[in-house]
This record gives sequence, C-alpha cells and structure tokens, in this order.
Amino acid sequence: MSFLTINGVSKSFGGLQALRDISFDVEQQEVVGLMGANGAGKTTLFSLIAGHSRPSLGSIHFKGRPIAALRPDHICRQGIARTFQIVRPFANMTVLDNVIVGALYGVRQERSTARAAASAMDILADLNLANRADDPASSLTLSGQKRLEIARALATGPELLMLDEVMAGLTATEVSELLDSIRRIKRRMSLTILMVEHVMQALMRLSDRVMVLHHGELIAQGKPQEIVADPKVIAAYLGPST
Amino acid sequence: MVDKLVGKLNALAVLNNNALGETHMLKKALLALAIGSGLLLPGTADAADPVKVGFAVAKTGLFAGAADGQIKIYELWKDQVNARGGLDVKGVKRPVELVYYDDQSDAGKVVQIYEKLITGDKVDLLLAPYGTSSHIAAAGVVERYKFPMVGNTAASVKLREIKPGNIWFTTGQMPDRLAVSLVELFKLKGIKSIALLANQLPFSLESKTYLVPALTKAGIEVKVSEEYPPSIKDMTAMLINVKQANPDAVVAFSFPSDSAIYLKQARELGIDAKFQFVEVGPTEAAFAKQFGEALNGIVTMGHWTPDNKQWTGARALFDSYVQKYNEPPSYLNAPLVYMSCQILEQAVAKVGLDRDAIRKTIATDTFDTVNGPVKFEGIENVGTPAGLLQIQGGNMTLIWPPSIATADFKPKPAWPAK
Amino acid sequence: MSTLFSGQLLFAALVVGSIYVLIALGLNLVFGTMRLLDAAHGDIVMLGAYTSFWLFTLSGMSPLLSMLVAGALSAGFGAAIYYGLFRRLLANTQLSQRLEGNSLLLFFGISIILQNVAALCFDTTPRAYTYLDGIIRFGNVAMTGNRIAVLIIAAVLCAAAFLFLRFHIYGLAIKALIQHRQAAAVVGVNIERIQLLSFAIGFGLAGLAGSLLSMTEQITPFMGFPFTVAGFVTVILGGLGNLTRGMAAGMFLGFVEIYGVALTSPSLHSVLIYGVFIVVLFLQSQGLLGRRPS
Amino acid sequence: MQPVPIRTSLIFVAVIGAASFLPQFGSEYVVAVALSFAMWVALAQSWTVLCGMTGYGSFGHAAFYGMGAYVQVLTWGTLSPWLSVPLAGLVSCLFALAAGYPALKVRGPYFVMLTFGLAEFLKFSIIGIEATLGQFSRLIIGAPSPNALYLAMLGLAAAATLITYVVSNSRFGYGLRAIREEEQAAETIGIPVARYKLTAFGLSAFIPGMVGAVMAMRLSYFEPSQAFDALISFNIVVMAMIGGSDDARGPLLGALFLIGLSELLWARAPQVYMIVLGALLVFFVLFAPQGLAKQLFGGARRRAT
Repeated sequence: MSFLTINGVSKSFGGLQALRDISFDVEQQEVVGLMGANGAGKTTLFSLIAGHSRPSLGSIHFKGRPIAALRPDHICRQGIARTFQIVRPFANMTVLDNVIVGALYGVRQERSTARAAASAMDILADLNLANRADDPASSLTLSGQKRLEIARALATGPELLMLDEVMAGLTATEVSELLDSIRRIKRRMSLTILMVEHVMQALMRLSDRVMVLHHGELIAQGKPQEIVADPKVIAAYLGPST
Repeated sequence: MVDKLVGKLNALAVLNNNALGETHMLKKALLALAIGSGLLLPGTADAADPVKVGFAVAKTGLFAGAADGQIKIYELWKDQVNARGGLDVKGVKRPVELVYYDDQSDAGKVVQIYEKLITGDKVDLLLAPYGTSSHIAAAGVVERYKFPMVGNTAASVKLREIKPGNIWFTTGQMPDRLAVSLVELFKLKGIKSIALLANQLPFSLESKTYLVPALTKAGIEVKVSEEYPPSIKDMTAMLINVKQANPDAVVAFSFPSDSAIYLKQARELGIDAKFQFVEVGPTEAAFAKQFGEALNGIVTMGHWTPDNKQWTGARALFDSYVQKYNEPPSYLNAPLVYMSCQILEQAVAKVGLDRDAIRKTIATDTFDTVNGPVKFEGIENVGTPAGLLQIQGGNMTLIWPPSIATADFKPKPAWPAK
Repeated sequence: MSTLFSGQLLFAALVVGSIYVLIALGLNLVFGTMRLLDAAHGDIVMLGAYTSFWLFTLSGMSPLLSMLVAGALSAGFGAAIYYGLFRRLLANTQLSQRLEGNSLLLFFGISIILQNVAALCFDTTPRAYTYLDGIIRFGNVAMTGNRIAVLIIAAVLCAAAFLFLRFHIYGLAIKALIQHRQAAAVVGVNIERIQLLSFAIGFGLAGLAGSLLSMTEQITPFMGFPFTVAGFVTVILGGLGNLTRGMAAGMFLGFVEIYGVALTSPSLHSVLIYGVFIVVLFLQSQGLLGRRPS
Repeated sequence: MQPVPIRTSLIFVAVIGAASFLPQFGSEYVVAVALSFAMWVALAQSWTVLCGMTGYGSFGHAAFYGMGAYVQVLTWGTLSPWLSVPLAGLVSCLFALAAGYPALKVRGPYFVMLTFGLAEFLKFSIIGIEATLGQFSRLIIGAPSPNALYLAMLGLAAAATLITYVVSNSRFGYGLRAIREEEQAAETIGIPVARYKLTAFGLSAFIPGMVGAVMAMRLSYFEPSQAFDALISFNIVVMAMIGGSDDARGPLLGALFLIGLSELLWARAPQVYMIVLGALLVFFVLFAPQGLAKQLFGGARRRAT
C-alpha cells in the first residue's frame, strides 16, 4: 500500500474536463514534482487532494484510508498540509501568530498556546523568519509571505506537504535559500513532498520524480533528467515538434 | 465622589432657558451668592426662585415626529405662566423653568431620565413623556419615588393595571370607551354593516378587540376585517375588498403613516361609505395640508374643540398656539397635554409643592380645564368622555357625545374629484 | 379572486415598483462600480423630498420642475462626498480590504448625520402638500394625477438609464467597470471619472425619487430608512451590481408587495417581504454571489 | 489557553467588586447610568465574540435581545424571573444555532444584510403572533428593584467580558481570528470552520438574550416593535466599531466612550449628539478603522508566551 494513492481521478466543471483519469502513487519520504503549462490541472489536483473539491470520478487514499469525501480540516488532521499558489496569510495577525494557529490545529491539535509558540518559533527560524515574528503578516515581502505560507503548513505537523508554486516570483538567491530550507526541513521532519513548480531549477534539485500534466492528463513521469528529455513533454511545452 | 461628578455633569446639561432672560440669570447669580455666604437658609423659597419642571421628550427616534406637538404645548404653557408673573405656588408666584432631555423614543432612556430629574436635577414637578410605552416605563419611577405626575399622550386598557396613586391619565379615549362611543353613534345613524382595518400596534389592536364584541351585541355586521403591520406601504388590495363589500361604515384603526395611505387610496378607489373613521392622524396639521378638502366628512377620535363655549380657555389655547407656531394644534394631543399642565398648575396653586398634598389633591379634586371638568378615578380620567371629531367644511368639529358636541354628524360627502 | 385581475392592483404594483426601481438603480450603481454599500440612500430620497416640499411651499414651484433641482443638488452632494470621503476609502488598501463592511458603516454614519441635520433644520413635524391630486379614470381604474406622474417619470428615467448604459460611451464604461475593474482600466476607462459619475447619477436618481414621493407621502427627517431597506432588498434580489436585473427586481418587489398581500393577508406584508429577502440571500449564497469581499 | 495574568484578574475583580457596591453610595441616577453602561458592555462584548473575531458582522443582534425580552414576558408570573433570565439566554442561543446553520454560509456584506433581514423577519413574525394571540403589549408588574436589576446586569457584563477575554486568548479564539483573516486557509490548516462559526454565533447570542430578559423587567413593558428595534443592533455595531479590537478591551472602551459622550451631549442637544455620533463613525472608519483600542494600546500584537 502506497503512502498516497490517486486512482482514476477525473474532475469536470460543467462541460470543462479539468482532469482526466489520473492515477499515480507517492511513496513515503519521496519528493514528487508536478509540472505542466497553465491550466493543465495542477492546482485542481491539489484542491482535490486537500479536500476543497471532490473528484467527479475516482478515489484518493492517504495511508490506506479514503479521503476524497473528507472536508479540508479533516484532511489536514490526517497529515496533509498545503500552501496556496496565491498566498493567503492571516494578514492582520503577526507572523508568529500565523504559525501558532497552524500548530494549534492540524495534526498536532496543540492545547497549549505556549508550546505552540515555542514550536512555531523553531519553524520560523528554519525559514529565516524568526526576526520578523512580531510584525504583521501583511508587512512581509512576497518572498516572506511565501515562506510564511510554508511555515504555517509545517506547523500543522504534516506527513505530506503540498507546495503550490512556492518559488514563483522569487529572485535566484531567494530560490536557492528556500531550496536549502526545504531540504533541511524535509530531513528533520521526515516529510513527503508533492510540489507544483515552474522553476525548473527547483524541480531538478529537489524532486526524486517528476510528473507532467497536460490538458488534464498525466502524460509522463520519471526521474527529472529523463523528463526534460522526453519528447512528449517537450511537445507539450513547446507545441508539437515537427 | 461619583455623585459629585455626575452632579456637575447634570448642572452642565440642564437646558439653558433663554426665555427667562438675563435679568433672571443675574438674580440667580445673586441668589447663589447669597446662599454661598450663608445669608439665606437653603430650602427657603423665594419668589424669584424658579420652579423646575422636568420631563423627557422624544426629540429623536420613532416618536420624534409625533411628539413634536407635545413639546410645543409644554413650551406654550411655560410662556403663558411666566407671562402671568409665574406659577402660583400656594399664593407665591414663581417663574417656571423647564428641564428636559431627549429620550430617543427609548423606554429605557425614559426610566433613566425620570430618575435623573428626580434625584439629580431635583425638579419640583414632573410632566409626562410621549406615548404609552414611555408612560408605563415612567410609571415605575414615579411610583418608587412617590412623585405625582399627570400623564397625557397615552391610552390603553393596560394602563389600568398600573398601581394607582402617583400617575393619572388625562385621556378620555380608553379603547373600551371609544368602542362604546362608536357603536352608540352607529346605532343612532342606522349603520348596519362595517369594514374594519387595524394596524398591528397595541392601541389600534386594543380598539379592535373592544369594538368587535360591541358591534356583535348591537347587531352590526362586520363585512371585512383585516390587520396589517405598521410597515404597510399600500392598501389597494385591502381597499378593493372593502369597496366590493360596500359597508355602511369603514373603521380604520390606524396610525398617522397608514392613515395617510388609507385616505389617499380610499379616495382613489372611491370608497363611498357615508361614515369613515380614521383613528390617529387626521387631527394633525400635515393631514390638512396633504388632503385639504378630501378630509371633509372623515371622523376621527378626539374629545376637544375650541368651539365649546363652556370650556374656559379652549378658544384661547387655539389662538395662542396658532399665534406662536403658525399652525393649528392637534385636536387630539394638544388638549391632553395642556390639560395635564393645567391640572398640575391648579393643584400647586392650592397646596404648594408638597408631593403628598399634590397627590391627594389630584386624586380627589375636580379640575377645570380647556377640555371641561376632569376627575380621576384610579388612574383614569372619568370626567372626559370618549369623543369623536368630524372634519366638516374644512373645520374640525366635535360630534360625539351629545353632552359636549358642538355639531351633529353629517354623512360624508363624496370625495373631491379634483 | 376577481380582485387579482383588478387593474387597480396592477397600477398600485407598478407605482410601488417604479419607485423601488429608481432607488435600487442608484444603489446598484454605487455598489457595482465601487463595491460601496450606501446605507444612506434613503436619506438622499428624504433630502430630495424636502427640496421639493420647500420649493413648493415657499415659491410655489411645481415638483415636476423642482425635481430637477432636487436631482441636481443630490448629484452634487454625491460628487462632494465622493471627493471628500470615498476617494480616500477606495485608495486606502487597508480599508478596501473590507470595503463593503467599512462602507456600510461609513454610509450609516452619514445617514445618522443627514437625518439629524434635517431634524434640526426642519424639525420633526411631518410635512405635506397637495399637488396634482385630481382623480383620473381609465375604465374602472382610478388614479390620482400625482401617482400617474410618478409612474411616467420613473418609466422615462429608467428608459433613459437603460439607454445610457447600453449606448453612451460613459454608460458602457460604467458597465465595463462593474464587470471587470482591472480590465476596464487597461482598456483606458478613466476609473476615477466613472466613479464620480456613478456617485452623481446614483444620488441624483435618489433625489429625483424623493421629489416624486413628496407629492404622495408625508415628509419627515426619518422617512428614508424604509426606502434604504427596500432598495437593498431589491438590489439583493437582482444580484448586487447587476443593473438590468436590479431594475426588474424592483418591479418584482412591487408586485410581491401588492399581489403577495392580495393573495395571502395584509398581516403577512412584512413577513413576506423579509421572507423573500432571506430566501434570496440563502439561495445566492449557495451559488455565485456568496463570494468573499477581497 | 494561557493562564490569566494576575494583574488583569485582580483589576477585573476589583472593578466588579467596587461596581457592585455602587447602589450603596451612588444616587439612583448613577445606578441607572451604570446599568445602561453594563447593558451595552454586555451586548457589545457578545457581539465581539462573533463579529470582532470571525469578521462575520451582525446587524441583527436586536433579535437576541428581543427574544430574551419575549421569553421573560411570556414566562412572567409562571416562572421565577431569575430562572427566566437563563432560560431566555438559552432560547436565544438555540435560535442563533438554528438560524446560524444556514446563515453562516453567507459571507461578507451579504451576511450583514441577512442578519438584519432575519431580525426584522423575526420582529414582524412576533408582531403577527402577538396580534393573533390578542396580546398587543404586555406589562410586567412587580419587577425586582432597580438595584437588583443593576446587579444582575453587572453580572451579565462581567460574564460577557470574561467570555470575550477567555475566547480571545484561547485556542478557539486563534481559530476564529484565522477564519476572519482567510476562511479557506483556516480550513486548510485544520480548523473546523463551520462548527467554530456556529459555536461563536451561539455564544454571542446567549448573553444578549439574558440582557433582554433583564431589560424587560427594567422597562416593565414589552412591545415587539420596541424590543426588536433595529436601533439596538446599530448601537451595538457602532460601539464595537468605535471600540475596535477583537478582544475584551474594544467593547469596554466603545461603550465607555459612547455612554460618556451621550451623558455629556445628548441631554443638552439631542440632535447634535446624533450628528456627532454619525461624524465619529465616519471618522473612525476613515482614520482609525481599528478603533479606540488600537489607538490606545497599539497594534493587535499578542504574544502567547
């Protein structure tokens, strides 16, 4: 039994078929990258796994349990956390409070705010946000808000972390710093990661395996080096080659 | 300490009374100086020492529109008394000073204000707030402090549940008595069937509750009976039913805003019953301006007219009101309010400002007012009958009961077409 | 049952509905273009009514004429408070985060101010005058001249508004702005000017409606609030920001008010109106309109 | 939840203790003002539990107040008034839960209007019911003394303040604030959003129900159009708004400020008072949207250490 199993999942909105018969597995502690052009269905897939919408067809199992019918908060408590492509910080709360809330709920359901705060500080330190702990979340730069998004997700104590384009819009230095942070955290927390990314450098350096979505279908998967050489993938990205 | 602070605030808040003028301010200052230097013993009444009369008014909120006439009468009364040299306090004339606060039409504020007037401002006399709910709220306060107050703009059979002793009501229009008056007149005028419309507010519903059994007893058929909430904006559907039923009389137990709707649309639809009763509103100046001739023949409730020669001061009240405010007073509320002032004035003239004596006097004496003699039994004025007014040729006339009427009921003429 | 087919009832529904249409149109413009909830809209109606009342009483000016004055004054007032208050609100990112909620409170404050300034200036006595109240008959339907005037003028104004939005360059710009703010800016719509225009038109229509009402209703400083409520009910029925459906919804509400009562009982009047309001809000929340202010 | 700081709890106990002796040394009028202050504190605090924290603004809290008053007059004479008060709270709370279940799916300004609509709907329904029952207004004869009512109201204000304080500093409070900031994100980190909103709604209706029940005795008169007056809802919002903040300080400051202002102004110039009130509302929205609490105590900073 795999850690995360997606089996025959389809999703349509009205007449629009966003995902068509997607099946794949993710093993524990694996890092899987998900790529595809805009509108390929990556974010839809994330929403299905996180419980924001339900698949039209197919099933999703996490650690052997079906989760497709669960509400987002239940799924989070099973150990799945996600970030949003367009950041959604709790803008009027401090950076620290943003992360504390994550620790108070999620898998951990921490009862003591003091203990939640302590672990939140650790996570902030991991993401180089410790010195901004007392500032309002709205005062962070985009890079800061992306990291906060990750910190809040991590605070819930997930086993599976889903990152939705966390590198987008960052400078090269910021990208490489963030990559380091994620790798460090992954090791420390024994995380499994499913990430949507356009920044190829990130995909290449972090992923054990890369999957490619095209028009709602899974057209290729394999090691990062194989994928970038796959003619189907090149065709999908650059248009059909002659 | 808190008391002192609030005392100061109160002192600040007492309304400046411009009407009393500068000389009075000077006297007051001298008086204060005199008290301060121990020349005068506190508590000694001086002729210059004003009599403070306190009350709550609805300057804002739900009743603000309706309560305006009440304040105008209070002001008029004060001016008249002061023009006569002051309020006769057992032979000593003292100027009247009004102390009033806005109650925002909120019964909770009314309670607070009367407590403030009694304990903070230490007023000598109290006048009434506006409306039944405010009166009931104030009744609790005057009862606790044993402070006599004559109420005016309230009418409800519920008032009889209030413990009598410190509050009285000048109205003769208790809903049960109004019902009797209406049915008597119906019988006299040969009315066999009516249509009944009632706003779902307390007074109108009470009126309905007492009218229906009285009609049954008199053998008058109720052809249409409808109730509507206070927020009604259009009565077409109801009035079409009324027109089809073609009753001898229409009784609309309505409040000013819906009375206006009734008049507008009954005229439009041509409801031609010869007897059309509209409960609250037609006595107000705005109705005369809005409806003009169309008001002719409409019957409404009220037991006063300036034309009754037996009532001393009735015509004078009308004239002085018109002179001061440039519009006629409400035939319904103005006399009620003015009577309450007169009763207080006469009691004070007789026994001074002692509350026990005032209470005893009001409870037992008969008072001569602009609306005839007033006599209280319990909280209720039994000296004034439930009356009916009719607009005839643009004038408000008193048509019922015969004992005080100045004209006879005339069948309502057709609505003016213009 | 025959009551239901009475022309009288139809006429009543049309008159009530046409006033709602005018009021809701202004409310909708201000919301659609700026996402502002104008809780003082009924008070502009009140100011319009007083304008016509005083002009009639003091100089005998016909309300049919003075409605232009009332409309212009209200429009000017709208422009003034747009410049004075709302440009600031719209420009402040912190405030525009919860724009609808904040604007509701802001307008509520303005509403309190207007009501009490009116009470202070004109006192609270109900005012009224008589104008065009001759009765005109069409078959067995009787109506006063002023109500016919209300209906005709409202219909003309609605048609004008409809044509303006459909064909005039500014009207199209308003619609563009309602549909997509960023896109409108990109295609060169001067957003600020359009917002100013929406304020002026919205308030102007409310002032005009007030003038019309002054012929048939008693005027008090507090007369506006029920119209604000009716306006909101209408706008919610039609969908916030949806101008044409909002106009239809105003008529619909007029018909609910008249025929709903005729079919059931007058005692259910308000329960019916608020019932429709609640149900529509519930239904819309399930679908497109439950979006969170962003 | 974190332990309550000793200083805060001492101040709280001292203020409540001192206030409960007010009838002994203050005049009746002072007690009357204090009662109305306590009433607004209790109402505004309750409002804050739902609206300040979750951002779901209610313009319909008059419904809970009115329900409470209605329960009191209905049970008057059959039930001890002091039993009716908690019963009134319970009924209001149940009503909130029933209405909140569908209503809380509606967001933003739609929720604001919906709460207003629900309150008006309830008001007119009760007017209709009372008319059908042939009861057009109800009198309460023999109510407890004003001092007893004052103490009861003080207790409610204290309880409401305590609830807001506890909720604000609890895990539950964190959850509610997260819902206010970003509902979907809150759900994603494991907060049971629907249940939390409903709980907050129920909680915020409980005390207003009891306040209504006490005020019915104070006014000794019940009429639906007054007990359910929309003005009550508006006043609560204005107080909470001017007070600002999502913890127990805001409503206290808002109520204090407005009662003080009204004592100073309302009596001498009622319309001017209302105009100033409107102007203040405009001012606070534009220049101090986070209210007095933020102006006095700085940002919404809170460290849970």
